[in-house]
Amino acid sequence: MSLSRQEMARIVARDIPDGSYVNLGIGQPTMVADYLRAGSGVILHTENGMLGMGPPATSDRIDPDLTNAGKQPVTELPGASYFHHADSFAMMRGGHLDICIMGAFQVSAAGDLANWSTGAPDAIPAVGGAMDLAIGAKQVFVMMTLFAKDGKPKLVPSCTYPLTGKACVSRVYTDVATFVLDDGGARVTETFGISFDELAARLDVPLIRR
Amino acid sequence: MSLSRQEMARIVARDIPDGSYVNLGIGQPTMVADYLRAGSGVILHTENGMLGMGPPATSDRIDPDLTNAGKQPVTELPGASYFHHADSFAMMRGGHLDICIMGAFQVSAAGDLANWSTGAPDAIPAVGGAMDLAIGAKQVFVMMTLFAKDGKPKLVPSCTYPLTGKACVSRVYTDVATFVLDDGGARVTETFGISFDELAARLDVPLIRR
Amino acid sequence: MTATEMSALDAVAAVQDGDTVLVGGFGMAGMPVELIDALIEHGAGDLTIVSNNAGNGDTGLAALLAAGRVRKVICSFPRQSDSWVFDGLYRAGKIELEVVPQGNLAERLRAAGAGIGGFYTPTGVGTPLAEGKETRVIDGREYVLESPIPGDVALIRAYVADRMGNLVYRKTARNFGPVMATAAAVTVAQVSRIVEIGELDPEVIVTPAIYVNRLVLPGSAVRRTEVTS
Amino acid sequence: MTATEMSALDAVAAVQDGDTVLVGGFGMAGMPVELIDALIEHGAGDLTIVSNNAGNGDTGLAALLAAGRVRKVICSFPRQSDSWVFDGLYRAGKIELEVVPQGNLAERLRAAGAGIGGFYTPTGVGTPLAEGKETRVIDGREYVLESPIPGDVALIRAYVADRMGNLVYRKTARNFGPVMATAAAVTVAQVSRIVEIGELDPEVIVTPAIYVNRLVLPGSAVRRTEVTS
Repeated sequence: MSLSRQEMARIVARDIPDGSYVNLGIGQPTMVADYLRAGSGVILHTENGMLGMGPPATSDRIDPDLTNAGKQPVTELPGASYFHHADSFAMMRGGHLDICIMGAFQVSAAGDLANWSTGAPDAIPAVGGAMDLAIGAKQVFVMMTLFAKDGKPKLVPSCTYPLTGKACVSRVYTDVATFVLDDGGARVTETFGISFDELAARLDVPLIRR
Repeated sequence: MSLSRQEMARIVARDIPDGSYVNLGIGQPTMVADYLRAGSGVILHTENGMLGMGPPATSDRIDPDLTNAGKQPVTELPGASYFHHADSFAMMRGGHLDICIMGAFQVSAAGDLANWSTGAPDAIPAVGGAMDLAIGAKQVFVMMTLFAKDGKPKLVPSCTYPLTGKACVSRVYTDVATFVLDDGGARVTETFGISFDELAARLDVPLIRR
Repeated sequence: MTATEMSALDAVAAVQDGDTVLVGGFGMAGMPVELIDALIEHGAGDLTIVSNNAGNGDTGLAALLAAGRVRKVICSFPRQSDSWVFDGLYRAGKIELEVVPQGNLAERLRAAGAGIGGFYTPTGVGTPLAEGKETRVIDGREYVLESPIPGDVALIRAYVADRMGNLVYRKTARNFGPVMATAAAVTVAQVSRIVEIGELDPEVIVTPAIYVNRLVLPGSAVRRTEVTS
Repeated sequence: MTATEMSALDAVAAVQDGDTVLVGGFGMAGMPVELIDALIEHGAGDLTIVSNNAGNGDTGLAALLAAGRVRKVICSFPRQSDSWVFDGLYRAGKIELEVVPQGNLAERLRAAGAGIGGFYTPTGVGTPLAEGKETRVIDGREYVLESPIPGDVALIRAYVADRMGNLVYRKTARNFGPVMATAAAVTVAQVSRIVEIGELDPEVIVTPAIYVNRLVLPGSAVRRTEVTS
């Protein structure tokens, strides 16, 4: 069986070492927080100026001055700190975050990331912090379904969508398999409801058996 | 009569507009603070990370964590703020200080400043914040005796000592005259114990009568 | 000079036709809503707006855009579910857009405030947003040259000011405020409270008074406007 | 990872022969005296020291220099009335010196911590310290290209830390600490007090814990050294 979004989030959370400094991208990556083990010591960064972000805020704990990068109300954990946008992105771009987790339209076997634009001619470009996250963290984990709705693979020999960052993705977590990208190869570390050979047949990317 | 160091400091203080943000260089310029009118609202910056610096600290008010750029103990005025070195020099280099006051070995008629090195072959180079101050403030005032001990003028057609900054000095306060430098000319605004013609005869710089 | 307390309308009178205006905020956190409303009332046009987003719904920045006052937007993320005002103007060719990665936006604003003429950033290398820009390999890594973004006026929101103009912020509403304050010739800060000089701890001040020219307390601004109208 | 409390000697064991060590402080304010003493005891050599000055008198940095452990000093102001140790080594050709204007020093450290590959600075243009460096005219003003200064280890002094490693400083002892903490692979902070997580107000933290690896309380360090020796 392929994984649900929740199961993918759980698997990503499992692979985050205790005590890591992590940035969770907008959307699906946000769910990873739900599966971090209590006491893991993982500290969340949000690029709008905070380390030590806590769970989403509800009802009377909602504070309009305390949001995550998706502009959703969040909370503050003990040991948190606030800083301005230039300091926050300096932290990211200076390579201080251990892991950043993002969604993607496409990832290439070389680790190129495309997740901000489908290149549609009438699209209004909007990038936010994606390009900074892509090149800033020590490791970039991508979470995505492996195949688009039309069945086309999203792990590709070379991205056809406009890039977010070059050679920046280290792992790809999908609903049917997990890949570690290194030295241009995609190593399959786990499969879910699909065999390695089936996977190899459906992807144009050379795969390495773990 | 030529001016004493105290009188020079008094004249410089007189020319600082109320409410200015000012950096006083190490040494003689420090004395300017003694002549700022109470209620002038002049706010002193020290490049080691403070706005709102107060008078020198004495006896039991000495705090080793609170010094000026000359590493002398100082005090803190109400409304002061502290910041780190990069922020402090960003403030200076970004053109936010109104006036910086420095000593000099030589100033050229074009406003070039030489105040960090005499170029002696065996000298150990040391610049501190002088080059940042020279180019950072909106206006740079120089305080110096007009003639060196050997009688040579220090306001010169072109500096022979290594430069601190190019075309950065706007006014030169000396013991015998005050000069405003603009468009390559040195305009004499005041003389002390010397006539304009005597001054013109002793300097190689074309002077403008105010 | 010590910052001056003013009504919102008086404060934004610093903005002239053709100016570049830096507008703080990330979503509603740190957004100087009353200053933007005053800017609409003020009437200056042909503006370049530098902000993280390009307006939401029909109020604030979106209303400024809808009023036809904005020639160009420099931002990281114009396209949102409720950015219909911007979307319409953009598709109609009535507004220019420069999309800047958020970290480059923050760093370019800092550079403007810090006297940096340009800097080499790793962000955007190999992407469409670096096309036509100078690149350079430094120690084996590729970088793009980016330039400062100075503003004529910054409109920001802080939490507490003292009468000198020192500012502290609140939680993630801090965001772009401190860098924008350094990057503009005139900075107007909308604050929730103004205290006497000496009441803010010098160790905790985030924006020193040197960067702040005008203070606006929204409540009092409304009262003053009513009195004078 | 949460910062770890250690003895000074254990903490500076992060320094290896040939390392670049960033040493905080401006005069004695912010100087991590106990960490420097421990570094001398530790014995690592062939070091490059980045600090504002090059040692005073016969203790601290001067003692490290006198012990022959330093190959090169990068600083803004080596020459002081009591810098005889440095002066002697320099005149004897036994130590390299790179003099950097103080603002460029701070900005180059910041650049290293912020992932900036290089930047154009107005400081030093037309002076001997810009000789041989690339210059560029931007908007009519001349700038010099300067590069980041990354460190292997930073030794800084702060005032209070929490057990996570968040730091606050005291008055002008803040100086180079915050930028050096961002610029080194390993940052060791000597502090006067360590409090529990949550005891520091998140709004006033100057150096977030992500930049701090090791905490040293000088008093306890001495006790521990006595116990183990």
